[in-house]
Amino acid sequence: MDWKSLLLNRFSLTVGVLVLGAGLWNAYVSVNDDGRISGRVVDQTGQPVVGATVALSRKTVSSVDSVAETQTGSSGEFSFVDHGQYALLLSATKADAEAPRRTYQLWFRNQNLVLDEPLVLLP
Amino acid sequence: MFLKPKTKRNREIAFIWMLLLPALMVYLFYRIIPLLWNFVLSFSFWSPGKPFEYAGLYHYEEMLFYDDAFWTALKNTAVFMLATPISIAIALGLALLVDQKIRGRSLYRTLIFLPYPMMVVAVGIVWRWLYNDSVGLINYVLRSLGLIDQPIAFLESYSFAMASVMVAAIWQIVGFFMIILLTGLQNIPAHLYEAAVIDGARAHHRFWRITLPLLRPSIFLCVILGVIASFTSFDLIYTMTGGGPGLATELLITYIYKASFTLSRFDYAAAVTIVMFFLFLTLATVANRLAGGDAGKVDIAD
Amino acid sequence: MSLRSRIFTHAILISVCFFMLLPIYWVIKTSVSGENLFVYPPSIIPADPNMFYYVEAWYTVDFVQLFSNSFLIATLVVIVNLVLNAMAGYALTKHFPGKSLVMSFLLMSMMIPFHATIIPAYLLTAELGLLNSKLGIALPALSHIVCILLFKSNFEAVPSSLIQAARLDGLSEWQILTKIMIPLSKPAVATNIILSFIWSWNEFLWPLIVVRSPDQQTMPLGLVSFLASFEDTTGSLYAFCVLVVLPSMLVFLLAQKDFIRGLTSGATKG
Amino acid sequence: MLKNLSKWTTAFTVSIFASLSVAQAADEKITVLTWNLPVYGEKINGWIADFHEQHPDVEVEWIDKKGSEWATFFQTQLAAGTPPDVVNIQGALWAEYAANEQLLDLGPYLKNDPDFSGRFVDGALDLWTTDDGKSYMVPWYFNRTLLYLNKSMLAEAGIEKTPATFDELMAAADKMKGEGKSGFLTANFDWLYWPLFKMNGVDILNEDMSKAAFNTPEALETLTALAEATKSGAINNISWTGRWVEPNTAFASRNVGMYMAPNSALFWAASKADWINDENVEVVDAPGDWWTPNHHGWGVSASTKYPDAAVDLIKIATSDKWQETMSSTFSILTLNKNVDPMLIEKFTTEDPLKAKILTAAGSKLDKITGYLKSPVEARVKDAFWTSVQPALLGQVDPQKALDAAEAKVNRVLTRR
Repeated sequence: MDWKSLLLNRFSLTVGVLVLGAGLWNAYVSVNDDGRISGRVVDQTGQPVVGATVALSRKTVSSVDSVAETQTGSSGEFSFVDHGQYALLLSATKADAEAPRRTYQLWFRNQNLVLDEPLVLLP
Repeated sequence: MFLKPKTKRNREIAFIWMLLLPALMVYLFYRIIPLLWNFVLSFSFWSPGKPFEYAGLYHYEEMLFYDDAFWTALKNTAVFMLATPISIAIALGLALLVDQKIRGRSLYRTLIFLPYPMMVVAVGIVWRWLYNDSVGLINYVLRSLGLIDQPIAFLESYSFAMASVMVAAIWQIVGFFMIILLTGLQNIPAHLYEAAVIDGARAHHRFWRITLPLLRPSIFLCVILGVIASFTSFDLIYTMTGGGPGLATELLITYIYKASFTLSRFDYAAAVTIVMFFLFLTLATVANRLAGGDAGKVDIAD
Repeated sequence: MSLRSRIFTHAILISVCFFMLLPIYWVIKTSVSGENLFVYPPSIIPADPNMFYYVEAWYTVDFVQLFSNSFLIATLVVIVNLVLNAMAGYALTKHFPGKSLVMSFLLMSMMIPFHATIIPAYLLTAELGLLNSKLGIALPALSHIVCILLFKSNFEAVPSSLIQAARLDGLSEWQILTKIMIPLSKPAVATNIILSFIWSWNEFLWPLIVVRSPDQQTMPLGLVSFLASFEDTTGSLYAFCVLVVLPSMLVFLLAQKDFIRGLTSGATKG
Repeated sequence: MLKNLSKWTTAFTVSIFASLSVAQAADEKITVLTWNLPVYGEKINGWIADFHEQHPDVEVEWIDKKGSEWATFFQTQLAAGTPPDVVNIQGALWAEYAANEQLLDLGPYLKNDPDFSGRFVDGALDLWTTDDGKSYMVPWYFNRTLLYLNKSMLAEAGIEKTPATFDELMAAADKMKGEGKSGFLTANFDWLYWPLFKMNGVDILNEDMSKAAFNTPEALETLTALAEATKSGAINNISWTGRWVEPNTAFASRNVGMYMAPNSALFWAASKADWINDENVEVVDAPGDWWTPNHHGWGVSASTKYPDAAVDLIKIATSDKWQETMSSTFSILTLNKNVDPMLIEKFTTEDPLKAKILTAAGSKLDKITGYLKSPVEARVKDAFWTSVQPALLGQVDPQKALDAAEAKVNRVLTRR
């Protein structure tokens, strides 16, 4: 058996493809796993809300644990770093207004996330 | 002149034992010694952390005269073992089909074998859910075909539980048997058939006179593997029904497990083990006789 | 073969394959859709399939640890099985005093249900100091009698003229085994690899007893602890089922050509 | 040749041993065994950290086993003489280990540390106290059966009054049955169905637990009524066949009028079905207020080398700090005086149904039934249930089933 057939048989090929895939995936993950979340909070009319409390929590088997909280800035923006989750819940409140809890599922732990749609506060 | 061949022969014998010993050690440690332990235990009173105490035939009497659960388990085991001949019959049919020169036969072989490598615990989880009465696929299909009005709780019903478990067991092993039998089929020399055709033998004659007798070793291998599989079916019963409802799917092996670990009657379980061992041994001896006497010849390539 | 019987054959085989694949399909479907308990009628094609159940399964258990434990154990089992079974199989092709005793010893061992011997087996393993170790998990599976018999018959099929010639060339018995017998018994080797891998990979009760610390857990134990946290109602359980089953499937699919062809070509050497 | 072979074999063996055997445990180590809580790892690591502050030199090993395999593991460890030092045991299983002198009497520790013994709700410790006054376990978390009513089904059937007797319960169940609907459902593992018998005055065993006491005319009536109701569909037959998922799912599907089950079962169902809330579900005690526990406690193995350290770990596990975490993680009662009221308080606004359920679960602690502090509890249960289950499902005549069960149970009680 020469090196060519040793290298090109289906066992080595399968293992090779798997290892390569895992390597690429891990490379991608290590670039994108700073755990940054950024988004905005707006009111019903679409105006940014300043000073709303945004809560980041996670769902466990039997309860919802809160992970972190932050306040929105001058243009309604907020961000979290290093959230450490692979599935998370975001909700926002200000006074009586509340944005319904939204679930985000991620591909890997601590994945960066930019919210496409702002959280909308409803009275 | 006289001594030399003798030492040579001795050396050869020593070499043979060297080759055998490692494997035999595994069986000694993990089969025979535990069996002896069970044997001693079956005549004692014992529970973890306690000293042995002589019990005479207490446990055997219990088993024979007082314990109907044992007899139910024995009967269920006999029923469950029918799964082996059923699977062999189905596998033989399939083997005959995929032995023909048809397009895609290797794909068929692969697909039919595919369930065998699956983990039994996972198989149990999946089948339990397929059988579910409210959302299970099987009930859904039967209901949409109009075969039944009311959903059937297969695994919770006295009439269906055993059959349902057997279907899952057969599903898993039939592909494996098929491959073994296929091997046997392909090793039957073609000239035997040719001669039979010339003699004017019909297809079913050829099957009964040539195929089946020559397949005997392969079939015997299936039987042995079937018996072993019916031991490992512990996992299947355990995850699918846990022996229930009532004792409807309680097998000897699950009963031994339950007596040991749920009821902490290790001594009694040991007695059941010993009885089960001798039953299977007898069964194997009989099967071996039927297969032609030399179990050592059993193999895939003969 | 006539067209009609050909169609008939295909029809049967296709329906059998359908039946074989249906449960497998169902697991995969659920693992990507998660629909399970409260959905009736069940949908045949997953609505809104996604891979997030796999993400959850991956993080709920230490998948890499479980996988590498199981894999190391299976590798050990396969290698030792090949060595021990080939050796024992070769020994059994020879005539020696006590052979029939050994044969009945082996056949008897096959009749002893392992589940009934857990406690003494455990105590023995404890004596050896191998509890909670991969070797301890592997030990009872280090040889399979069926595979010994398989090697025996494969070896017996090797033409004796070949062995005579080798002896004349001055090859020792050991060299005959390693250089002639084993290379000529590829089917037995392939079968042994597949069977011992599958059996080791799927073993459940023995690791459950022997393993204490989480870092020695194997895949089936992971599956059971998964069941403990989720019961059988979530997509991630089925996703984990797929992950658990995949490796042994992969091993089979890769080796199946050798396995099936290997098995079938056994006798042509006789 | 031989030499070669043996050399080769030795080398091989040595190398696999070296690479794969794990060095045996460190000198000072205690092992904790939990029951079915693989998800609680983070918190348990928290205890271990707290424990290390007191005992920096003692290592802690945590093991978790699924409920169905817990006993298998524990018994094997007992047989090998290496039981985990600190064990979490469900239900009445502890009685067997206590009778075999495999558990440590925690009495002296409780006596010496008023803070330890004083942190539990009154009567909580009695759950694990034997007749001779020994305390083998302390509470970790507590569940008990309650009756949950599906309000809309009750209203539909025109039932206004909560059933207060067995007959009313059966009558109500009968009224609610219908196409795909059933009136009553119970969880059945352990003795969870026993309140049904107890509300008719039936006991499992006599006072000194030496004989079966259940073969009475009342028991026959109860059993016959249950079997008939099961046949007619008034009682969902999952009651007698289901384990955990099945009955919970059945109630969650909103087709069951009344459900008798431990509170954790309802919370589990509620997590799967949104309709289960204060508006749609009422919670009451079963007729006669009888309930059966499904509770967990902590004990220490008698053979432990470090009893003091083991007890210290239990003190941490049952401390206010960690029981607060426990109760809020699983919405469960801990039988800790300070923690339980806080949990209920928290739920009063957040989830009124949970608050109501937990309040009910923590009350009437003396109305316990179906809880045998007997070393042969598991065997009695098995003997009774395997005979009676077929009768409930209409396979066997009820009187015959009771006779068979009585004979079997009495044999269990007299044999060694």
